[in-house]
Amino acid sequence: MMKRVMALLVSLFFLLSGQAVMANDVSKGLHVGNAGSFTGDAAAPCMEIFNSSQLAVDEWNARGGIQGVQIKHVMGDDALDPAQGINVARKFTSDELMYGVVGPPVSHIAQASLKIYGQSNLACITTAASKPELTDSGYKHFFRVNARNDAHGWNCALFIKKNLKAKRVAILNEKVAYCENMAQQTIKGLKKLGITDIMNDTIVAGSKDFSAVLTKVKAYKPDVLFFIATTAPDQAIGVRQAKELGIEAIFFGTEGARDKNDFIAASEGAAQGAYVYHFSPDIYSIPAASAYIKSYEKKYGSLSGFGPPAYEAMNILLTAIDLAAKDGNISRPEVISNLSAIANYNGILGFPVSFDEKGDLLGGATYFFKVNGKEFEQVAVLTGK
Amino acid sequence: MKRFKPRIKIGPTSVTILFFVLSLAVIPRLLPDNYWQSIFSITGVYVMLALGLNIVAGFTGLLDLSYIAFFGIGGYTFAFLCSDHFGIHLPFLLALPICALTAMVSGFLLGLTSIRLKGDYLAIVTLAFAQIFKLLLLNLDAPINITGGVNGIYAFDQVTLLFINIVTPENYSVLIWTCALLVFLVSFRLKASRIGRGWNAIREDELAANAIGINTTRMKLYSFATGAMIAGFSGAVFVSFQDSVFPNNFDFQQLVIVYCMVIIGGLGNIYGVIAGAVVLSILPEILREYGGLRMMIYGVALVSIMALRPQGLFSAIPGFTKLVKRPDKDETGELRASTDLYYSQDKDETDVKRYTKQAIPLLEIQNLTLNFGGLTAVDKLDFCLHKNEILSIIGPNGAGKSTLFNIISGIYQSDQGKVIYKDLDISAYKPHRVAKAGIARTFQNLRLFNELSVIDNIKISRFCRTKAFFFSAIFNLNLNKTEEKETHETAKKILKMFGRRLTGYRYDQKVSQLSYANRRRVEIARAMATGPEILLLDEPSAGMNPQETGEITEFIKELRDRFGYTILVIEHKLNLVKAVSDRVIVMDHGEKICEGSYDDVAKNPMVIEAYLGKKGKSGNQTNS
Amino acid sequence: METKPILELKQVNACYGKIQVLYNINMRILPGELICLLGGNASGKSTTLKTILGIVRPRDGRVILNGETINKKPTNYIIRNGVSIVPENRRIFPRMTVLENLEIGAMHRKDKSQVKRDIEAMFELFPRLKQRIGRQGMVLSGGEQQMLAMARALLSNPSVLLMDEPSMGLSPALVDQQFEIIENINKKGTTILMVEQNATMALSIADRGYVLQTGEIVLDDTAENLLHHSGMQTAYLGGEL
Amino acid sequence: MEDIFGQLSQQAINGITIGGVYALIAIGYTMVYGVLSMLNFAHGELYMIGGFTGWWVLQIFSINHVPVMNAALLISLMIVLSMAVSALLGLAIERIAYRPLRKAPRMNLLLSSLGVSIFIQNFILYFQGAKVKVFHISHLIPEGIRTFHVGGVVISFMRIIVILACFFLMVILTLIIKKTNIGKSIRATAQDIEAAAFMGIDTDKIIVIVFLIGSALGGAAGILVSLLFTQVDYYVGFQAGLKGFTAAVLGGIGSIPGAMAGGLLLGICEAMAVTFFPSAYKDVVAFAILIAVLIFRPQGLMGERIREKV
Repeated sequence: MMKRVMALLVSLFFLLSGQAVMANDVSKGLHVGNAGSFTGDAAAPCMEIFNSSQLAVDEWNARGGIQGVQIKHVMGDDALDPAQGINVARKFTSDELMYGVVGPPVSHIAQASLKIYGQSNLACITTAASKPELTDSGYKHFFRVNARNDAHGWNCALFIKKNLKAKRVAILNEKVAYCENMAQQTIKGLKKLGITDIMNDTIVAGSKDFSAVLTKVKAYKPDVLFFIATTAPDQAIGVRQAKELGIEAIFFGTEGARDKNDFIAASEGAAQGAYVYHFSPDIYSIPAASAYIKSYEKKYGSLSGFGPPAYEAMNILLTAIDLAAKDGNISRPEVISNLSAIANYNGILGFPVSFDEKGDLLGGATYFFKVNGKEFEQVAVLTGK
Repeated sequence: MKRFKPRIKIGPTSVTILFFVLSLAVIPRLLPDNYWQSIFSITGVYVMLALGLNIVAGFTGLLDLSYIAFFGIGGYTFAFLCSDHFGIHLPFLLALPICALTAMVSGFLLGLTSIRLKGDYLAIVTLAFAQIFKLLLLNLDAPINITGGVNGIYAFDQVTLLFINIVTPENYSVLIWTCALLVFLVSFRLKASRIGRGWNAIREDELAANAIGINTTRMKLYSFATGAMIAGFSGAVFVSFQDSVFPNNFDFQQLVIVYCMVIIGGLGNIYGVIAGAVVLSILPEILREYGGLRMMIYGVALVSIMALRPQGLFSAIPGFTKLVKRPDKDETGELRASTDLYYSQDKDETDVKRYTKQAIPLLEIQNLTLNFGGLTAVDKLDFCLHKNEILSIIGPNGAGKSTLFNIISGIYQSDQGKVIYKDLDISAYKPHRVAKAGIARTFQNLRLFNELSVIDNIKISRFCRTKAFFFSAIFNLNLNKTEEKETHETAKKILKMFGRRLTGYRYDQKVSQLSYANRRRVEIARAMATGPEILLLDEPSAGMNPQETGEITEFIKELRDRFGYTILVIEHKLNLVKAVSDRVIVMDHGEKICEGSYDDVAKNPMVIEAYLGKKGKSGNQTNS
Repeated sequence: METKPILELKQVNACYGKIQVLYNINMRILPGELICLLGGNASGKSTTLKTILGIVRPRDGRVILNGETINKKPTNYIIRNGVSIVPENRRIFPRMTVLENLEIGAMHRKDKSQVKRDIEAMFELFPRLKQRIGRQGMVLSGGEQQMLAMARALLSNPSVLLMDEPSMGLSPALVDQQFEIIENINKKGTTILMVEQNATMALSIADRGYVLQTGEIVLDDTAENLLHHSGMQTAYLGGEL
Repeated sequence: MEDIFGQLSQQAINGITIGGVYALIAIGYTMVYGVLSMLNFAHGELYMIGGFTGWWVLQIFSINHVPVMNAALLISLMIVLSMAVSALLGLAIERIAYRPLRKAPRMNLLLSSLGVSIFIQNFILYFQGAKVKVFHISHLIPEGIRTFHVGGVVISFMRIIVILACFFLMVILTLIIKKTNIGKSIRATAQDIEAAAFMGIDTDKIIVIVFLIGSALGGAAGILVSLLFTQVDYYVGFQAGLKGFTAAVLGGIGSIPGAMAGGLLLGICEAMAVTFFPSAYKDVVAFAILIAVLIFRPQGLMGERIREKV
């Protein structure tokens, strides 16, 4: 019921704001964009996002597209440069046949281009940008299938205190918006929970050598080392070098580390007993995802944690577009209101996806895993309590 | 032969400006959508950035790798001044100059520490500064949040100009291109001014620039700061357009792109640089959908352009440079020999004042000594140069003659002794102060500004006699107008003394295209243009044939007789020495071995020995 | 029967960029001769040497070394085939020891055992160098550097040795010594082509001489004749004949 | 107190390892600068290529991460092949991108090398993907000797290999430079290219050899680091290149012992800086040292001061 009201309200909002809502004939063509940093520093996770979205688009097209129209998936590379991110946004919003975008996955680029997408009512579903402010800014077009940092941070703090029974915590974070915010939210949570022995320092992603800062961690003698980096390979190096240095603290990694190849296998045993959190259950343990995993791995090689949400996001976006195109005409606000109305979408992530009024994932939980042998074992699910 | 039309160019023609303004008005309306309008705006920002870098790297030849940091300083200053971040909300038109000034001051301070470093070392230090700057942007969010760290700063105040809210890309493109036009005009005015000429001189030959009276350290600093100011200005406009600012905006890669624009456009070539900026801003957009392939193409293009068109893609395309037909070639392409032997058309005037040597000492060298490692290049030298005298210094190679010139002109510092000019002790003067005081020199191995035209080479020399500073040059105030006119006329007047060899179409010829003898003449003309009292001529006739030597001999005499210069000349050709000298000093092994009139000196057995070597092995065997 | 020249220049013209600096140079150097090349500044002496060495490419004409035309050969080929040079300003490798400098001179030779003996021979010729054997080139005095440069050049077993201003920057006493050594080397059988400013001194030890003026050979005679040539003084000093 | 001492010794080990690698990279920069007076921005990419070659060798010669041959042999093979591939690439770069520009202005050479760098990086991105390549090395090192404890200091086996290999290569290079004819020719060419030609040295060939050696060392650094940190991706060259370059300048560009000293100094300074400052500032410390050295000693620590000729 709430959903319906929401959808109505959103439609009303557009009508009142006087935006020219031009509906297009579907047969003119359907474009969906993919904004991301496909070259430069963050190319690896972004390409995984692109490939997964491509997979979803291909599947839709194989099924005959939408209303018989084949969907075109357009790449918008911003090279991790916000100025180029704006160009991508302008390009997408100026494309009259573009009805939705997956991305941008990098928080600061999402921030830079938020307004442009918003002014043109072009729906965006990010799969990784977790900075809280993005959905707090009042724009209605921005959705995310990942949880926000503040929710995760608090859950992680709870987990460190209750499940890992830590008294002294070292937090290392990479200098990017997501990791930085995650570290701050966690520290905030820990302090609230009465843990004040916290060491916080930074790492440089991609430098592949964290031994100097880990030596410092070792001297601090923490119970838990919360290693906040974006990608699995960096965390694999972290856990490996921590082990080598003889750091006894429990290694606790982030979402990105839930990756059997690039974290467990890459650390060659060093990750044994380490913990990671994720916003979804283990993708390999979800029956619904097996087809996706199979076709992804067949086509693009190994999969980390960034692909599945992108696949899901593209499917949700296309579902909304499909719905909007039912009558043969389609407009951007229609897509947005359909997205807001998405309720309990059951895809491959292992939990039903719904969005709240801001566009955030509804009821986002944090799942905790422990590395055991070659597998992740789910040990806890926290929802802020 | 087409007559040379005297014209002082201080800015683009009104047609060019009209063209720009029209483009500004029309292009945004022609662009299909917001996307292309936004590309158009970003292109404008890059044009500004590239023009700014063109001043530093193109005009002055400094390899400044911190340029992007000034772009960032401008951007962040704007973010501080026009957002909720610090709660300061300055109006756009006030914030803009503050940003530019902040960047300029930073550039100036940074320059102070490193401007003395040469070439690659300057590049490295500036690169290190740029890296530090970026790290500070990333990390200065704790303990006090200054830069916003990785989150950057976003949501700036809306820009309102003349009651128009600048919101849409179309508004912005007009705003940005107006700014770009401003930068273009400033850049053009500067290039055509004495300041621009000074920078060009530094790029071509720093030492020679210093020796004709340009304070090279200071001018390099100004160039650095001007570049920084333009970068800061563009930075402010840019972040306002982006409505957010992040450390990633100021990556090394960004700098590389701007450098590519400048180099592909052709260093120092304003129109070329603009074209380079436009092409390189639009090309990546066309290739955007191809991800990695795009950058591969970029790389290959860069390498091939460097190999195939090292002067830049737009260096010789009609419309960007003038192609001048050489009037000294006949129909078959053979060089037509100049038959003009005289240095001055109007030498027959009878009532001109003739100067002769006066018994007033003008330049005194006292006990001058300089050691290079183990070698004493100049050894306790004493002599005096009188007003309106022509004094020749002769001696074998390695006798220390050129070293003496280098000491007088301030390039070397002597170990002992003094150089007194009038009542001034100029021993410790830097070359530009010596030149300004009134002593000009030529170089034995020719140090002309080879890529510049003949007339520009001469005009540069007026630097130390003119005053127009940035403000005056940019706004072309009266001071600048008079000085430019005066500079142009003086340059022409001086070149005229050399007859057709250096006038007419030769005004605009590049010095590197001249014959050796003509380059010698330009070198002398350049020294004369600094308005000196004393001329130090280092082998003025080297590389000239007998006819030309005769001509230059006459000319040197005329310089004193008619124009009243006091001349100290190093020369090997004794018939020249004989013809011009009031007195001759003979040097050997850094010492003065003899002094007197030419005839006295020529008869002196010691001179014959030093000059022609000892007669066989009859000399004493004094093995050490 | 005429002896075959070691080095011969035939109608050589050379340019720096667009500017012609050598005009129709003809030279013949016979085995065992000591030739000096005289002329004022910028008269083309050094350019002649550079042309022989392949640094400046002649526009036309031929440079012939031991019967082989070497116009188009790279410098290192010419050096390996019997030309050796004591460059102007000596050009000692500043951060190498005396011994290393010498070894570099002989590096392209195949007869390594002979090289050792030749280096010893050089130390006999220049005892000063032996005392400085481990010193770096840059700390040597001008005279020592000159000796080193000569020894280095001789070690490549040249069939013709070029010398560019060997007396430049040396004190008078050292200049005397220098010429004595040059004469000695020549007497031992090395053919020498020497560019010199110190005309009288050079002619006093040379067999023949060429006088260059603005890129042309204006005099070509035996040293004896040149020394007493009436126009020699003005010619050499750059005046008109 | 003991704690900080333990930490410092550990940091010294960290610093020496990474410093050794910086030194290897710096040597390539410095050698090329010595003969051509140009900064070869593409050098960092040779380092990256070294890492990738090593990964392929490991991949080809192991099944399910278990090597099919003797571990020592495999490691040597990886190092040798990485050096070979990087060296060949270095040669190709010299021939294609630099030789045609021998007489062009310096800034053009610089940009050409940047172009090469951009190309190689994106070529690898395109054909090898952006994903990190992981080295599975646990089967290369026997269980018992993976780490050694000396007091409170931990040294891993790979670290020892890297340190030894770096120093071995540096010693070999020093011997080559000091003792062999090639080495002497290189030094002569670097000190005075024209005088070297006067000695019958084929300076073009020497330039090629310099690229060969410099690139091979860059490749060696690449594979050594990859073995140590077990990963390589297309982007590692930029950061490594920047550090190697800093080290070369710190030591005095053009001086080979300077590059070695500069690399070690930089590595150790960085590691020590982390002990006393937030680690985010370690690069600030490194660059600040560079600036300070250049301002007070413009020719670098071991460089030669050259007097300008008038």
